[in-house]
Amino acid sequence: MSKRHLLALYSNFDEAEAVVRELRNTTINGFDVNDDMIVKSPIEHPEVEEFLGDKPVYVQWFTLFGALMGGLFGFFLISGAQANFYMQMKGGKPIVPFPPNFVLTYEMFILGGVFITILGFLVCAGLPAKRSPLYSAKVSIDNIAILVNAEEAAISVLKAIFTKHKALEIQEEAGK
Amino acid sequence: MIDSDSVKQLAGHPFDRRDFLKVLGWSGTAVALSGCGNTSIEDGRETVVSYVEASDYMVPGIGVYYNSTCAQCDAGCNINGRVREGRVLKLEGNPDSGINKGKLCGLGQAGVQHHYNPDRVREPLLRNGSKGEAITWDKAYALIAEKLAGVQGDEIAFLSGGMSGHLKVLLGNYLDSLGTRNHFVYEAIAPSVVRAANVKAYGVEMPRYRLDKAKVVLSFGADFLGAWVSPVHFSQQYAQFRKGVDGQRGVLIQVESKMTLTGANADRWLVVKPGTEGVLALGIINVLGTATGDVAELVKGYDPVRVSRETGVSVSHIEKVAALLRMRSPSLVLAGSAAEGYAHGSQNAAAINLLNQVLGNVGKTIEAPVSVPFPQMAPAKGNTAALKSLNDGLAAGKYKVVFNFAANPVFTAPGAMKFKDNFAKAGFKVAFAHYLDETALQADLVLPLDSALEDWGTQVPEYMTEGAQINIQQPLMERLHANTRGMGDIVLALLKQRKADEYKGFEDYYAYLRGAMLQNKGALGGGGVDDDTFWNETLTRGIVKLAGATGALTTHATAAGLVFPAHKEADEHYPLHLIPGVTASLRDGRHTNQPWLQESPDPLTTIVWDSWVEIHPKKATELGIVEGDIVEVTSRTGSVKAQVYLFPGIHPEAVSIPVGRGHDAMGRYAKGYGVNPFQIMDTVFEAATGELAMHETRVKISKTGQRVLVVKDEGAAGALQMGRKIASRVSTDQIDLSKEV
Amino acid sequence: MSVSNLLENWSQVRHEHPVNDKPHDPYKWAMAIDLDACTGCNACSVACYAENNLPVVGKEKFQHGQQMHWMRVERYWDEDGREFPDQGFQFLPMMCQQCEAAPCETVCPVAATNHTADGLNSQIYNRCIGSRYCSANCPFKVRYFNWYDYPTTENVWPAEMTQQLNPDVSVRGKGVMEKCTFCVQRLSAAKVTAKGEGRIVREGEVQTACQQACPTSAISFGNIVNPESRVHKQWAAQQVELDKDKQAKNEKEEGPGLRGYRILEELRAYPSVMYLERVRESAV
Amino acid sequence: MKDIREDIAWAKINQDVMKSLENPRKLYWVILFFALMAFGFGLGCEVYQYQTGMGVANLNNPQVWGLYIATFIFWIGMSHSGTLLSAILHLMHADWRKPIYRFAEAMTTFSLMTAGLFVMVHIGRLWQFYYALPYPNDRGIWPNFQSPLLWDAMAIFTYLSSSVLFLFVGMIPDLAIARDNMQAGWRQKLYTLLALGWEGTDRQWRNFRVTYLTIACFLIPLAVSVHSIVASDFAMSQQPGWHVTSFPPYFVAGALYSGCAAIITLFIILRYVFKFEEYMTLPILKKIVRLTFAIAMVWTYLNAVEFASVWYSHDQVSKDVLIQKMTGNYSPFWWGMIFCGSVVPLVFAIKRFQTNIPVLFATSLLLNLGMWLERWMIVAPTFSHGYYPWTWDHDQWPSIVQWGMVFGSFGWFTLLFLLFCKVFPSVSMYEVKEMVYHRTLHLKKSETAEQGAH
Repeated sequence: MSKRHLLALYSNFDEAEAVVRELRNTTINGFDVNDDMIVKSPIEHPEVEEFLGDKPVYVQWFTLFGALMGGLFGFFLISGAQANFYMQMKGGKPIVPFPPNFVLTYEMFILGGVFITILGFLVCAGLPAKRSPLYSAKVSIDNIAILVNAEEAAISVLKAIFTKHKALEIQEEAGK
Repeated sequence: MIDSDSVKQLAGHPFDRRDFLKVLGWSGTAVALSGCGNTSIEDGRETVVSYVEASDYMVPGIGVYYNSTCAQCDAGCNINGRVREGRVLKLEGNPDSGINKGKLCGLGQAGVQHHYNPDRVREPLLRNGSKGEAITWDKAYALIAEKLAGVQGDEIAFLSGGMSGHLKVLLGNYLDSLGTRNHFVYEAIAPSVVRAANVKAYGVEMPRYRLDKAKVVLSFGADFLGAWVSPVHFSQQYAQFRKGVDGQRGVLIQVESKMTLTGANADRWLVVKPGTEGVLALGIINVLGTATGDVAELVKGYDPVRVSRETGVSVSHIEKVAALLRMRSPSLVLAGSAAEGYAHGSQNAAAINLLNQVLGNVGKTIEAPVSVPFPQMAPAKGNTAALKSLNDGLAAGKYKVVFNFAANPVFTAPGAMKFKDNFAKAGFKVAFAHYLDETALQADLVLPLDSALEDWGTQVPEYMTEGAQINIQQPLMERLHANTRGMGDIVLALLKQRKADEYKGFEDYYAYLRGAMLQNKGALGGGGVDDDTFWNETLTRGIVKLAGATGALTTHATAAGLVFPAHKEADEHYPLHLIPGVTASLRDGRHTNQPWLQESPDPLTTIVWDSWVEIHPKKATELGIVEGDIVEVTSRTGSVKAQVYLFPGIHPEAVSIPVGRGHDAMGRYAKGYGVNPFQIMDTVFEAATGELAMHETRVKISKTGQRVLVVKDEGAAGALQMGRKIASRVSTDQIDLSKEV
Repeated sequence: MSVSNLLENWSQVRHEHPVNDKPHDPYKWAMAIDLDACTGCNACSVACYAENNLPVVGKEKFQHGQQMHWMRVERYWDEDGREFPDQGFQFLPMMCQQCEAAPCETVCPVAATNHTADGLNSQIYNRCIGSRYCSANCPFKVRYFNWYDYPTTENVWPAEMTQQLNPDVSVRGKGVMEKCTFCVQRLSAAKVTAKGEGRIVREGEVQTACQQACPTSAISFGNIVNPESRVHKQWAAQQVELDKDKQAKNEKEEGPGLRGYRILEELRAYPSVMYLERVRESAV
Repeated sequence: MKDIREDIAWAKINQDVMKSLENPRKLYWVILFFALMAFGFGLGCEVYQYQTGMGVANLNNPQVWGLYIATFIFWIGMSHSGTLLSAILHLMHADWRKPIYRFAEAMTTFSLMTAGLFVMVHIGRLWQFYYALPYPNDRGIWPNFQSPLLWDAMAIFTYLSSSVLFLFVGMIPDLAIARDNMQAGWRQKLYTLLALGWEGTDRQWRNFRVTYLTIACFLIPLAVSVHSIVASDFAMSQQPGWHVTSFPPYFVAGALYSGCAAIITLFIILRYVFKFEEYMTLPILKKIVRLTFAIAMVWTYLNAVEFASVWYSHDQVSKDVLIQKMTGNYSPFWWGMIFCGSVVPLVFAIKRFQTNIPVLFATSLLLNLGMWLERWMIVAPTFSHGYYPWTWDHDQWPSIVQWGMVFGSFGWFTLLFLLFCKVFPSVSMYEVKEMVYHRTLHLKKSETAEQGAH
């Protein structure tokens, strides 16, 4: 079964929304609206997420993990190093003193949190990504693009829907 | 300490040791320096020498100690030099010494910098125009012989600093062989007037002072903790005196016009009008009321009110001091350089000594000194009268050949004496010198000397402490520079020119010294011991302690000859007294080129590396002067410019400039730092002794408009603690000292 | 850096060292300086230059405040506005106070200054990177920084002068902090000797250079743990306790009646140097 | 007074910003030249100091820190507004942040890098600086984690890396725009690489939103901690004038203050140099100015609190330091600080000056001068007037070497900043679009509402 990509550009969100609605409400063989459709937009657009339905984000779990690990690692690295280095006493202070170690643990907590969040972002957002087969530089200006990946059979149906909603431009991946 | 076998080996083969040490010295240095910074440990690897065959007295990495004698001043402290891998590192006090008991002052410790000084003369130099030309020793000796040929004995003058021991004997023999009696023994700063007064009062030049036995010490300008006679010894006595007996701490009262280090440590510092120390002493005798006979007669006129008016010391202070002296006996009264430095210095000193007699201190805190049973070795003490007579002779063009050793009169003679010009009139001038100082620069021939740490010698201290002793000076290390010679060796070589037969048995001065010592082995406490053992033990100890003879002191108080000059009115052109400050570390300036001393802050002002003019803040306000102002201090005979330091420890009608700085020669560490107040000293002489009256100079002060930042250790807060408890003090009534450890 | 080590020795590493503890065994070096005996002569300071390879910086650098005297003798006079200092000056030899809870130690970023087992405040030259935080935090300002590379600076140790350098003490290069060590090289040597003989260092066996030179023996130094030591006896007689920031004797209404005190004691640095107040006669 | 136009074409936004990467005004090159000169001079000073020793800076025994640490704090402080404001305003959905946050964050990054330089030039043995890093080694030697300097190092490292990541993440969509609009060349390669293949897909935006928000959340406490820790360098010590409880908030306020002032300065310069008049509009400037004024007053208050607490305490030693600051050698600088920090900002309270560019420019420079003086007045007087009067210094004036490095640091910062603005879009294109979009929506809504009312 070969699939092909199809890209439609729209000048505003309302149009794009209408297209997506229609695609969601229409059952098309060889095209799954949840898996095979990507909406590309020039700005971060909460509405896009709304009309695409509930798609979970997992970055925050990375954050939690990173921050906790950062903190734990920080504290034990520091305290462990101090404990092994007991020959160098500091007058009036225990070898493993809490206040300084808490400060450093705090910093390491944040450091771990930030680094792992970024990692999570890259993993979850799939970056760095290969460029998708169809792309228009207009998306980086002001157009909304809807990229679908469908069976040959569905292509024409999709094309019709795109055209119906006054797509500015439709790009088609060449058949294999 | 090292065992006697190694001493034997060391003493028997000094030259082997020296060669060996020379090699090791450098490798040790390389090790020390490579410990620093980012120097690679590979640096200097080619100079590393294996210790596989080290001699048995040499333990690599372990300091070996040799005893010798400090030559930095005349006190004659016994030192203990730490030697490692053949180089002397540090001088410490010899604990067996009766003088310094293991202690050593900063000046003494800086002796290593005299030895290692980079500006030492290294070759005999012959004048060629304005330059010195290196010549060989043979040529130098030949030249001296040539110049001496046909010169009459009285056309030869030998100027030296104070000297004693075998060198003095040998030099005496040489001068005899030349047929001259013109040996001028000159010390710029010496208690000569006090010595003369002491002879009159006690029958001896310098009795043995016992601060440790005194309950009260009343010192008239004697800086016994700083620069007077034997400071390390006195400091130890002072510590004992402060502890006192049964918790009764000794009380120190210092009377002077400019605070000295001793004054700074006094319980009561009494500032007097310059030159009125004797009057105050008489006033105290008056208040004591115990004097009889002619003394009572003399002091009758010195009632407290008059004395207070003349000296500026309040009546209540005079009475308090007298009461304390009466209450706490024995006491000790000292006459120091501030009292003797006037035209009537003898009178001052006599009045002060009289106070001692009246208080009955003689025999209690003033003891008869012991003397060494070899009078020919006794010290020839320097004074300034000698300089005057030499200078007169030079001015008259009397001398064809002049020798100079251990004195720097071009620097230390008052400018008005024109010593430099007069010196130039001498036909041929030979200087035995460590450095090219101002006098050596004027010489025709400069002969480089071994440092005190390379040379052999004996010394009899000028001030004997716990019994007679002869100090041994021995090399602590190999000669640094191949072409320097010991003074003894030079004198011996010169003597051989005159009396070859008599001295041919002595290969060098060491041989002479050893021979001379062994000759008197019995008298030196070596009876019944074989020569080598005696000699080695002597060198190991570094001191020969002797049962010296003790005379009796005069205890009779007399006012005979004590007449004070009429009160002098202030000079309206030169309204201020100039008090030359003598500091513990710089003395007369012969050690100014030792950088530790330059950088060691003056204890009172904390100034380093420079001279200053001390002015009382009140006077300064009157003159509109602030700290750091460059002022011109003008006397009748000259002027100098220096920075001002406001100092409350000085009489408002006096200013003080420290001596010792202001060299225009003597190497990188001395040249160009500070000013030389000797240059502007008036040539007033003490009436009875003919000594230079150093405190008689009158000056005026004018601002130059320049101002500098005074380089000192003291911070911007000055001498204040700003309410913090840093250096704390307590008065005796709040404290019980008897339970202290 | 194992965590197991940390957990196993938890109580030990949480121990506050050394103030509420008695870990100084068998040595705790301490000093007592009798200001009544001190005459301000500077012999101690020169001895320190000789022993510890201190550079003479010269006039210009001294003017910039870059002098290196580990032992400095301070001089104070009365603050009450009297015309003459008629009770003399006050001298105070000041060097590193070897604090028990040294403010300098905790702040060093690279742990170059630490508390040693025998109670010294050590300085590791090789480790020092020259942040100078220790000096910034020292209340006594007794730490000296190598502002220049003195071994190679002109006229500091020219030619022959290098031979005077003490091989037991490293010569410091530029960029490191230094300070009084209580002559640690002498202490180490004495400890090694004593250890070889199976004993501890005896009283009087080791002297610091300043103590050795002091003409009035104002400085006493020794192992304060040893009850036979003079320092121990002095501290005990003066009722100055090492681990107190307020001495009980000062609470008495009639005053302590004793001379011992420590400088800036209230800062809780617990200095190891006790000073004995200078005494002035009240009868004159 | 024009604000950003709602009807501006999004393509024009792209075009305008992309143009700034190519042809700035001539002034750009002039500033770049002077920055290079200053940096070169500073570099020369550092080489000299490295070779000769720290002494050439005329630092001395009590005065061990001097201008280096003061300027270090200054740069750390300056870094605060960028990231902190960006993060806070982001959380608060303040749209006006959008055209200016990019350069503010760049300012953060570069001033942190400049501050890092001062740590380097300050230490006596630069060649051993790695001793301060906690790296595992055979001998088990670690840095001293108790030292506030180490906390500093840790905090700054965290802050710098987080700020760089924050800046970078926020720039990814713009890098994609740049990639799409750039001619082939090194720039395009660079943008392609850095854009990580961003195409604005829904998945990317979704994760982007959460990530950006999360990091912003982290950055706020982080930024506060960084300057508190810098304050701890002083407050944790025992020295009079430093051991002050209110130092951490005081430092944070000072940091925000100097950061805001710097934003004003850079805002005005960028606006002119890169022809951003349409985006960096006066209403935005006015908002920053008002914010700065508020922070200035907070700072003034905290300053007063610090003095008051010293004054009413019985800590005579600290009091002495304060008196010394007011009356001693440093008094001209101390009063200069009070004037520049507390009096000059009153200009901002006057409405007609709030958009007067020359006045604002001059004022913002004065404010920064005041804040620099503040840091110097924190560091230096305590050294020259500490616990131990014996060591109070006479001669604490910094040498030309110290001044050279201070000026050099400005050169270095300007250099980095200008190069950044030339290579990366200094106005966030996608966010300006968002801003415009939100406004349009808002307008529409109000229109609808109006119509409904009719």
